Amino acid sequence: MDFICNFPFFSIMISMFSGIVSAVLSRKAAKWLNLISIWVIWFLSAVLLYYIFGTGEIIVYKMGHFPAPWGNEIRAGLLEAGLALFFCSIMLLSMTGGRKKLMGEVVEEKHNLYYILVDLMLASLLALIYTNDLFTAYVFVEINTISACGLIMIRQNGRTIEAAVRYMIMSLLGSGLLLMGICMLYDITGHLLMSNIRDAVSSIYSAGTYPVPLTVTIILLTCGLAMKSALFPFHTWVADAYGYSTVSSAAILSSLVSKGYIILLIKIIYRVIGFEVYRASHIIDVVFVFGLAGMIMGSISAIRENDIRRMIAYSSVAQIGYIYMGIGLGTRYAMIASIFHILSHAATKSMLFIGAIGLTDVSKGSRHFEELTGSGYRHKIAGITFAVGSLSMVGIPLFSGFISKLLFAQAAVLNTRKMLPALIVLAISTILNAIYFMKTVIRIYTPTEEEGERITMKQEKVYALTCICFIALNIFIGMCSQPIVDWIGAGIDMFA
Amino acid sequence: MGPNLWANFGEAVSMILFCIGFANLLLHKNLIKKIIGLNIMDSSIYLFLALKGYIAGHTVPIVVDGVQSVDAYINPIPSGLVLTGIVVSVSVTALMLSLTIRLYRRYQTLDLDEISKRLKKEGL
Amino acid sequence: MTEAFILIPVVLPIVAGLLLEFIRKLNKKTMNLCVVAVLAIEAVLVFMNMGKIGAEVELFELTDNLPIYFKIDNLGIMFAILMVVIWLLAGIFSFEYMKHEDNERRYQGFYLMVLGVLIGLDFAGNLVTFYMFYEMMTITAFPLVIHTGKKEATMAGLKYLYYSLGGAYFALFGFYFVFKYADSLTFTPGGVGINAGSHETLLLICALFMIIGFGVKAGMFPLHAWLTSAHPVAPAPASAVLSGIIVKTGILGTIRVIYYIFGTKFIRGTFVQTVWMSLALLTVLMGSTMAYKEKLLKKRLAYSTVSQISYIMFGLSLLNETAFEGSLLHVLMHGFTKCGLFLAAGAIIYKTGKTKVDELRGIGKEMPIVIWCFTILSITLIGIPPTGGLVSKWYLCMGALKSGIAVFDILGPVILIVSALLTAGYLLPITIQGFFPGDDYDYSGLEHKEPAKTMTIPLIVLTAGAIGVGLFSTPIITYIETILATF
Amino acid sequence: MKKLTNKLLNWLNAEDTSVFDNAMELKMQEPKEEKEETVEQRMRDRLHIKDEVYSESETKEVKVLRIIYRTLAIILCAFIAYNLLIAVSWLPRTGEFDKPVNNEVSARYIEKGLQETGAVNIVTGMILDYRAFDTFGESNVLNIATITVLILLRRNKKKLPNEIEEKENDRLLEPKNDVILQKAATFLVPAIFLFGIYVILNGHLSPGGGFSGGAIIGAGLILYVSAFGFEKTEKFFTEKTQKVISLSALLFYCLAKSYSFFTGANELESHIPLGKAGAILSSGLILPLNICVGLVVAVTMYTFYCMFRKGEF
Repeated sequence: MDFICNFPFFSIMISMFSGIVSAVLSRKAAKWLNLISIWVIWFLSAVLLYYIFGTGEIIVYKMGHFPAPWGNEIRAGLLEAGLALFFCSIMLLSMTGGRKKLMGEVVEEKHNLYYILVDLMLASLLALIYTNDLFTAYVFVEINTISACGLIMIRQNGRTIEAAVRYMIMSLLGSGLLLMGICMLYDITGHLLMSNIRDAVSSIYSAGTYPVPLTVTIILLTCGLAMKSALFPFHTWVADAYGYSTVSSAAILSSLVSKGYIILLIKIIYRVIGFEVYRASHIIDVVFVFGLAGMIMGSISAIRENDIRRMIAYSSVAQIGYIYMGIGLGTRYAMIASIFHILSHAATKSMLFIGAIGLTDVSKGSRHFEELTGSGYRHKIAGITFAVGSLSMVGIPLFSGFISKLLFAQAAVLNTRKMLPALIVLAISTILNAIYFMKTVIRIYTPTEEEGERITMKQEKVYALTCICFIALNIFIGMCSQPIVDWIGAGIDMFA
Repeated sequence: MGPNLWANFGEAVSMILFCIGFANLLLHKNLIKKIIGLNIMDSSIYLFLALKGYIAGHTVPIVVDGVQSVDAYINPIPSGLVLTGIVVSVSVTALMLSLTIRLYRRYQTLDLDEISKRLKKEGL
Repeated sequence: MTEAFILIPVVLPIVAGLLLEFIRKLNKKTMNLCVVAVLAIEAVLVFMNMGKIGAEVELFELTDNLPIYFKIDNLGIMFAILMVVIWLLAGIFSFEYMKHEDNERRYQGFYLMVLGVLIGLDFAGNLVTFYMFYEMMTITAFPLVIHTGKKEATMAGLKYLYYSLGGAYFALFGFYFVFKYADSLTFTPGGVGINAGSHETLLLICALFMIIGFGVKAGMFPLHAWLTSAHPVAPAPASAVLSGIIVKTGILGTIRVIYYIFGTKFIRGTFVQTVWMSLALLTVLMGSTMAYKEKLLKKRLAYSTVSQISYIMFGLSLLNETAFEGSLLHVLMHGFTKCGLFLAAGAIIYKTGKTKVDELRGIGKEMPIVIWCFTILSITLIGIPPTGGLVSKWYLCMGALKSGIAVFDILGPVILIVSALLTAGYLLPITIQGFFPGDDYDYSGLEHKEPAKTMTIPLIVLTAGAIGVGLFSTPIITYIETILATF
Repeated sequence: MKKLTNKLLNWLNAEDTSVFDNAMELKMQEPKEEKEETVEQRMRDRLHIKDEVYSESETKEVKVLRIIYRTLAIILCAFIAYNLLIAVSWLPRTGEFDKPVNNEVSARYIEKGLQETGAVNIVTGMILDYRAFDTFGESNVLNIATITVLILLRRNKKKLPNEIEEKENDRLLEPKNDVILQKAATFLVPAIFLFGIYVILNGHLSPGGGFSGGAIIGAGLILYVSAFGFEKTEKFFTEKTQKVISLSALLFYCLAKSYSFFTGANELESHIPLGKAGAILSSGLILPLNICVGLVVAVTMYTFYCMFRKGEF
């Protein structure tokens, strides 16, 4: 076994290690440790991705001395490695972009705790991506939930704490359902490792034993994860949580945390239940319907908002709806589209949050549209960032959003049964997106009389650099989408 | 209804408990009661798991005088899972309680709706 | 690799515009010189590309079998030439005019960018590329609309943006289906093969959607409202190119979709054609009546654009050669005329600040050159012989009569003539009022208000062009026939 | 004798309670003073919220909405319960041996567990050796929960006035040298500690293990602090202690487990003797890991208590 095969394990352990150590470090040291560990993990994942491209086979890594059904296992294919790489990049950019705000909004002596939360968040995301064991996945889902709650309420005003409570309630319901589903699955298959469960499931599915518990299990797992990832009816906490927490948290939460759960769901669909079995159960249609509902309702509530960050939060509800719609279409192509949208939305949404914070900085710290008027001139780079993000969300070609919409549409066209609703809702929600994002962009570029403070790129070098990286990333995803799509397809084939 | 409802009455009870917890979470406005509901849910799942491991007539999985055969001991895996689950629910409960304490210190109430009304009034 | 050179006209203005955006402390003279230089080079390049018909270049693939792909064909070249010429003239005009607007640098930068995007639009070789540049044009033209930054300008800009994006999504919606059922998305004269199978109706609906979607840009009923509010608020040169050129991109899109993707056979005789024709005619009539009622000069011109563009739409919808020739001829003719009219209006506003039609009494005594140009241009637009308007309208009517479609072959010409009369009704009074203000007009208050050379010369050139299109229509028609020959 | 009976009678008629004078352990505590304006302020906005809330909630549609919501919620729960019951009714029968769960996995745990992990207690062997990754994650859950609680409840070093006031009245509510509690604690706490340590150390031999033992020790600490107050505990348990203990324990855990994972995955020989089954010093890493887990749990429990109680150690 090559040494590189240890890299997934290393990356999980490094982030956990830094999370544990940061508890006794000073603010600066914790910050640097966090930065370095993310960079190292980024590097490891890149090498790993390259390696797997080279060999083209899955890395199965047993944790401990005992082989598969007894011991614990992690597993890295193309998709996993790539996702790890991508998540690291987004995490890095969000942290750098929001650091200045963090200084202001979090109590001095609790900064290292913040970095602990971020490290453990990254660790749990990596574990969710890599693990091959359902119960381990559950444990790390819990870590993810708690650290997400911490990220929400680290900036302590009433709003965030209330939002944290709502978030916790919703996502604990989700974990309850998830755990119940895992237990039932364990009871009818007798395994906890994903691969073994899949074999057992396919055998009992063909044998026709336990049809009812299997269906109920699928429902429980799906509902649990949908609840945790803020699918439409369960999205009440989103606006407050993303709208009032400190900006790095908002970026990380909206672009990574919910995506982690969706990744887990996709893993469950492919590696635990098996795609065919999952499609045969009609839960997939329910997912589809809720996805459509989310696409519309999220945009509508975003239009009603007049607070820029809450608006972005609601728009991410709509985007989550897109992803579930893609899952609900239930074809391989649609799944590719969903995963692509996970990437493009992660890139775009964090970018929007970072841009928005720059705009609010130059508008007397207020986030209401009246004050935002003309802020695009007062803070050039932030304005450009936000504009590019909006264009990508609206689906202008050259940006990432267009490609994902295109993929969704093609996938929808290929699925004759769900074609019309999917396409119509896609069109409607795209137009709704256009309405509220364009409204905002025009607002921030409407010249005003009164002179607010101006911020130039020289004053905030790091911030400007982050914004440029975001724009570059977005345009990269938008223009070189073909290799990405191929990669996702290969990764999905490795999954099965 | 399937054939094993009576044989699995333990599981049935745990399921009913689960839904009671769920209802608690949905119906009560008081945060403490919500947290209690959460704990009921978790405990019901542990009951379910424990029953899954149980095999009639077998003893706890601790090797006594060298007997190591499958038909002596119950299935150890669910016990381990229950252990993990309990720890997780402890941590989560602590977190929820501390959130509640903060909210109470700030708003002198445990009613979530009241708190959100108050927040709207603050317009924060 | 030499093929790649056809992209220079696309890249050059965009780069120049971006540079202009980011280079601060550039005094106006040098800036204007740069702009003129870029525009001139651009014109030369485009004319050079005339030699390169059939040259093609593929940049990269968006997703599999969705390449970004450029190909020069006669149609594209024709539009491109029209665009660069008018762009050059309006650009020269704008130097003087923009003096009484602020941040010219932004204006000129975006002005150049839009040109580059438009050229890309003309050279686009397949639907994806076309759509991409179409959206980019919407975005880049937006700053021109809201340039003044006033409240109503912003509102009009919003309207413009929503309508355009909405139309683009209409087009996109059809695009998805075409992507599934068509063999390829590359523009092939006479249409790519569409194997509809059982989904005939579905695809027809898509075709209709795409027509309506592109019709939005062309100000076709029912989605025309943005045009009459967006064009007047822009600075005069901007509204000249908006109304002379950018509306034409909708026409280009429709031609590309119907004649190069679906193919005329697929549409002919279906409900799509009927709906299309009736919408076009409706727009013609409505546009001219509204213009007749309108009091604001620029708004009146905008309404007249609505009706004139729908002449072209009607010609296209007839789906036969004669009408097609008429349409393309009208594209050229209207491009010159409307641009000239708007520039004249701009000159009037710039010198006198009068925006209402009835304030313009005696204006002809004050700025004779401008008003003479205005008069000639209006005559052309109405179509009084020997001007270009007559030729194009003649072809349109011939096409209509030839088409032999029940009702429309009579109704069409009638409506065209009625609307021509209306055109006379809403344009000529300005001239008459201008030159013969009546006896009660005191000639004492008159002073000479002729604008600067940089404003008059483009006007004169445009007028000459408008007449030229009429006089030398034969070579143009032969050129158009080469386009038709490829079908 | 007569005196005593009188006293008894008096006591029965509750006329004279002098018998029990100076016999009550709990001293009367002076009521906690609060500054007038703060009390008024609190009362005022409390009332304010109340009428604000109920004036709104008395409106008709809100009532209707609430009723609809409640009915929907109940229906939802009933529906879920029904489905779950159906699912249960199809599950394999409880307590029987031939079920999917009793497969080769549990068989190997039971039959080879002693040899492979050296732990007599199969469950401990399972969670700390076969499936150690879960357990590691689990102790991290505890760690991160502590972090979040600290974020929420730990006071800032520079005290704001109202916090000082809160702290004072927290001191005030503490039992002042409550004799029963102290007497009980003096001999209970050591016993509890001993028992906890025993449970931890025998985690691999008998029921118990790190988590249960740690919980016991934590309970002992809490009993101690509630008996003798924070002045006593601050002598030996401060924020620093908590940090150091949990850090070192988790760090050891992390490194040890990484070592064994690494060796296991790369098919290397992990030179950790399993020892003789049944002895205290046996079963390789399980004993130290148990100790680490125990420390972490104990510290965490105590930290939770302190934070809830007064926001510092």
